[in-house]
Amino acid sequence: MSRIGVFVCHCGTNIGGVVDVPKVVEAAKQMPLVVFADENKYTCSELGQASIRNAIDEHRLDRVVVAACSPRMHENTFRRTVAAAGLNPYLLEIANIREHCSWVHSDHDEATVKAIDHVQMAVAKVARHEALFPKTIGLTKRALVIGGGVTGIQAALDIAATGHEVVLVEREPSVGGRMAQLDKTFPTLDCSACILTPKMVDVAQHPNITLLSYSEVKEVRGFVGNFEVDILKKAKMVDHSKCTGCGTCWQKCPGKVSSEFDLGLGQRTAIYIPFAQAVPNKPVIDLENCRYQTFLKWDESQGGKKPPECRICEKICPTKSIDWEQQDEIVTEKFGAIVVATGFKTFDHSVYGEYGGGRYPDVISSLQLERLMSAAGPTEGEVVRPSDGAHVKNVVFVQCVGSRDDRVGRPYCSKVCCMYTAKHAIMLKEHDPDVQCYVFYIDVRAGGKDFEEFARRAQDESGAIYLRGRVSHIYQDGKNLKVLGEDSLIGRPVEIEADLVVLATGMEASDNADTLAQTLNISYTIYNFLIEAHPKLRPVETQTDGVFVAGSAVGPRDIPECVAHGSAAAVKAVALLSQDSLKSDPLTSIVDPMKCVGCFACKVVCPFNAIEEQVTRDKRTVSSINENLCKGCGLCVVACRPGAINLRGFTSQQLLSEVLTLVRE
Amino acid sequence: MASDFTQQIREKARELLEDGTVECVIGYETGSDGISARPAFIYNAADVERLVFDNTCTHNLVKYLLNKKAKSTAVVVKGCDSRALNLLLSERQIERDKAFVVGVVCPGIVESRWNERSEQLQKRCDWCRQHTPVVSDFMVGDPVTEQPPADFADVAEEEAKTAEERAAFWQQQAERCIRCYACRQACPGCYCTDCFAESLDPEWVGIRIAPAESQMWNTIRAFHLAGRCISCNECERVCPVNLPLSLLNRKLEQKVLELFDYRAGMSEDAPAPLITFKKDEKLGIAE
Amino acid sequence: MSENSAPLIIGFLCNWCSYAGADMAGTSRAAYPSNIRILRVPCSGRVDPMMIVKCFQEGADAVLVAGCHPGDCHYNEGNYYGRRRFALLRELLDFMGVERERFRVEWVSASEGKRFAKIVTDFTNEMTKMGPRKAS
Amino acid sequence: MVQAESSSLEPVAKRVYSYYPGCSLHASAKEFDVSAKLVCQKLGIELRELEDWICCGASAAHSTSHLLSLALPAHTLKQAGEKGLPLAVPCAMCFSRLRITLHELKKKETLDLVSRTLEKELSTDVTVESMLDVLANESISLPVTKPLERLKVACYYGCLLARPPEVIGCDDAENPQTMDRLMGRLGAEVADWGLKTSCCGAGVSFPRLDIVLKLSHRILSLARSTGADCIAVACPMCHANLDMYQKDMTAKHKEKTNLPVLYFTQLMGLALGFSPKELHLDRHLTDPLPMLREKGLA
Repeated sequence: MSRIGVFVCHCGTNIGGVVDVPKVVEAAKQMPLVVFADENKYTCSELGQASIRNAIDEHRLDRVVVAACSPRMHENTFRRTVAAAGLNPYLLEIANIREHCSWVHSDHDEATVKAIDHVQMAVAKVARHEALFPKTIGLTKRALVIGGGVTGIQAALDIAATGHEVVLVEREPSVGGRMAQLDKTFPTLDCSACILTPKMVDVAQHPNITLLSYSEVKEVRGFVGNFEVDILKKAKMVDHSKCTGCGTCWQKCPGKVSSEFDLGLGQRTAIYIPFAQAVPNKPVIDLENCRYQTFLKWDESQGGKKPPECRICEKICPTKSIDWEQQDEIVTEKFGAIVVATGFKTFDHSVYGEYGGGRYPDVISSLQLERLMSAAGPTEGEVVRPSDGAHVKNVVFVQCVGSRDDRVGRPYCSKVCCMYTAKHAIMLKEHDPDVQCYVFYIDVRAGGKDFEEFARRAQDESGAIYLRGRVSHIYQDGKNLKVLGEDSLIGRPVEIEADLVVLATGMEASDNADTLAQTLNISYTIYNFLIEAHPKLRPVETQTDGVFVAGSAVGPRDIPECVAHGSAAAVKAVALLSQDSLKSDPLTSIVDPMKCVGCFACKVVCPFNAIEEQVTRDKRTVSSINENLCKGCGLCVVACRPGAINLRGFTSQQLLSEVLTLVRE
Repeated sequence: MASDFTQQIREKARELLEDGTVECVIGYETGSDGISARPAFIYNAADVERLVFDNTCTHNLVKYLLNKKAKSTAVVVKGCDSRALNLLLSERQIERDKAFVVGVVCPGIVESRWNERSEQLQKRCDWCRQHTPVVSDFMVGDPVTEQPPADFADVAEEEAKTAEERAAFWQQQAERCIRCYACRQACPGCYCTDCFAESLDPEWVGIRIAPAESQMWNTIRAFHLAGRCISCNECERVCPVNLPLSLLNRKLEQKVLELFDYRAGMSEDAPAPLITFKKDEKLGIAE
Repeated sequence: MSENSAPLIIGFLCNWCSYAGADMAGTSRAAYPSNIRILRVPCSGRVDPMMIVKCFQEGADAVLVAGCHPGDCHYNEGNYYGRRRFALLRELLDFMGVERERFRVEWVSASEGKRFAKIVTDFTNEMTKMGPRKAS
Repeated sequence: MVQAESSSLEPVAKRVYSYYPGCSLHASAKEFDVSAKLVCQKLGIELRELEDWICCGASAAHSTSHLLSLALPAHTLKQAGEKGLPLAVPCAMCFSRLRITLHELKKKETLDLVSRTLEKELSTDVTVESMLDVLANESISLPVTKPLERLKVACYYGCLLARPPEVIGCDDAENPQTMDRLMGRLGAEVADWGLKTSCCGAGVSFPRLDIVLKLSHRILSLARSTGADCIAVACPMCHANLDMYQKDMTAKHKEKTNLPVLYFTQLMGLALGFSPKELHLDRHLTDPLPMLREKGLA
């Protein structure tokens, strides 16, 4: 038989001013299994807590009900109290007679009756509580960072600095991400590559970091501290253990294709590094465009001339690193924590028919302009028109292309475009004082350190003409483009003859961000941006313990924010990895394998993939709960018709007992 | 037609038993009253002549596949029965590769009982929209064009009453229920080894035979079949006190169709409506 | 119950949104009638239809289930499943004579204290007007 | 709906449309009416003019009374619905008003309101097609006798055949292809240009002629700069603006603007063997005949 003690709190006059506390105490004494009841002025005070501890001792209480404020306030306080007296902390129940009673009811009698009912419910529930014990689980003290942009680089370096091993997975042949494509950064006009490349090199050289470039995360199993991850290492066709990155192959390769890194403005070879400062500085072979592959795939029956065998790279490689036998390979690695930093891509402006729908070569995206401005870019920093290579004089910028526009399903602000456009206007003027820039904008959003000053500088010093309004139409008129728009501040249509139009394309989640999120069992928005556990207070954590998010994979962010979030995620990961073991919350579901019929409705509804299949000794396949993954929502309990699953702390028996105290008086 | 069906079933059964495809054929044979069919379990090819198919073949034989220890078994299914097969496949209660399904395009089943057979079609056959089995390995009869959606006149009639009248009606029914659980035993969707009705802790249904407890049983029985009931109406047929159980099942069937556009057992893959959801659906709940 | 005529309302509140919302009603002193008795559950998806039927079977006049707004569930999806179950359950209950008004589902966030108070007030008034359940 | 026929060799199962010419086609745009009818006849498309059609209200109704702007087309839609045939509408303005009305009547409250106003039971069970869509249907074979070779055409759709896209259902509101493909099938070279759906200024013809001149001149000169020999249109208003003011433009811009503007049906007619006379090609203010003669088409 249980021996339950009930402690009713006055909370000063917060409860006692409305609820007749002595009456509640008297009623509690009459309740089944209650052997002791008392009142306190402030139960949460040291005095009040001591009275609970003493009563547990004195009256050999094995369960405790505290009737006081919301359990959301002091449940943990009182768990510690009863634990200090030697009880299992889960043998406690709170009756909420403040927030749910004395604070919302003024009739003393009614409030007292309700308080008694709430105490009675808590007594009935606590009688069915069981002692629960958190499980201790081990952990792998390694971190996986997904995405090798500036965010992932920062996270990897910070984790590695604490002595933990890090694997950095990047799906492109080089780390660097979007930042590597930029020319300068706002508002300081630092050279992007100059500040990024040292970090890229640090990643490559750090003894604690393993860089897996040209690789992708395919499958994630396990749970916090104990993830098992399948990583696809795409075949590079080059043995990087032999290759010295001398560059002979990519200088001689005759297979020329449009460069992804230069966004179609330049060319690369079939065996390539994406850009000169790539890390690793060793090439991969793009099989689709490799001449030897074309030769191998050539089918005589289709006629035509047999292509040359090529294999030039193989012939000239001084270290014999070309390996035609290489295959895609899946490696499985164990990690304790995962940081997701998959970044963004830019909006595809071809859906905007009024801007030419991608048909005009001289209507380019801002990221393309970055490549044109970059000294390492396809034009070596000369800003010329893609159509005829002429130097530009009149440049029109259009803001909010794929941002703040419901029509294209992108109602959100991409946050960085106002600033990078200001940067472009300033830089173009610096390149050539004869350039005139026009900027069509909705609002100039310049919230940030030195941002407003920077945006003003574009207008005041660089003479960019800012026109508030949208562009309605762009069309090719001879060699130039005509830009029709509205200056909504004076309510007049505007017509500008431009030789280059730059569209400030917004930020979108990177390709397959949703698939990866599903693999990791973390949430994502309808725009495929990842969702943090709490937007204010847990900005780098997720609903899945041990998985952290950072950078622009979560939403539009600029470089300093990405770096800060990369570091933040690193700290959270390190805080996890520096523990010797983890404790799991015992308020999880539990399966009675005798009752389970193996319909696996529970498995279908579980949002956390916590239901596993287990074969019993009598060869039945039944559910079992992975308590490390279970978050205690109880969805499985309701899905289970035979009642084989129960939820600790909120068992069906407990809830039913509570209900029955109310209806069977 | 019936004799032709019988012949086809016998031939197939013989073939399956002789070539060892299955160990047992579950079909129908004529009962000892010489009139109505009853389930038959044929293990030897020599016995296939016992098998018949006629319009008294009411039982849903799929229920017999729930024996997980059985080896390969052939089973004769009508349209409605075949939906039970999908239900049980999706809930992993039977293994597809151990079941050989002899589908029969159902001619409609008549009311019959011991020594009595009317030509009156059963209620479920009026409602039926699936005469052709939805899953089969061998089909007896030619697939038919199914009728347009059934109306739910019986449900509507009940709904026309006031809440008070409805409460009184179900109260009366609960008073008659003897909780023999025949409805459960006949139902292909009721296969739990431990039923909530017999759980003592938590005691959902009190052990006394009292209207409130019977009401609890009948309500939850129906709800546990929400989106799973395949409308074979065997529960109502076997009820010894003739409780109108189909009303509850059909009320839910109607709602499931209306809210989720779902009919149970039509495919093995479509998740039952209560274990899936759509984020943006409007169900009249807190909107 | 203080009086026989006062309706008994049993409320199941999800821990993360609605229970916190009811707490917020308290902190902001948003008064409501005292008839409701509140059970804390982790998620509206934890509320078993069996439990609701049991409440009515045993004589409760009304049941309120409150959870996070769709999309805000602490467990991502719990209220979506709940929504489906409750939609069907309410139909079945109504069909069996428990008027649909007696079973209410609401989405109440942790910041909607005043709204929680209003919901309970309206619900209580409606139930008082309807009177106790007729059958059983 | 008349369904597209799969075979175009055999006598095509007759396509029959109700026909709504609209006011313009009985007056200033008579040549559009005449050429459309000739072409339809040639292609085996029967047009049955509604007996009791009335003005669509395009010129003024929608800027004065919203209800009136729906009630006028609704009267015509009602008749068309009773005929049970799809309604073919050449004039882009009429087409736009009819389509928009049909769209708005899909809202029950609007349908009820307009029904009450007209004291008629209205329904939205009627299909409205622009003459361009009727004739551009690629399942109709074109018996071209005089291909428009050597002719470069700038197809101009104007606003109303493109917008609003969700109501009109244009293939691409910024760069439509329907007329371009049709001209291509007639043997013409089509100009790729960027003002196909830009406004000609028709909405402000009377109060602000200066705007009309500016917008129309922009269209004409861009079309000219692409090397086009003429502009093909499908709207009487666009036609009027582009055709009528070329002399004024010449005066204003001190450079000769002389670019014939033809209805697409007239060009079709030429290719199908009708004479310039039959097609009323002599009714334009910017005379196309010298150019057509030079190309061997007249």
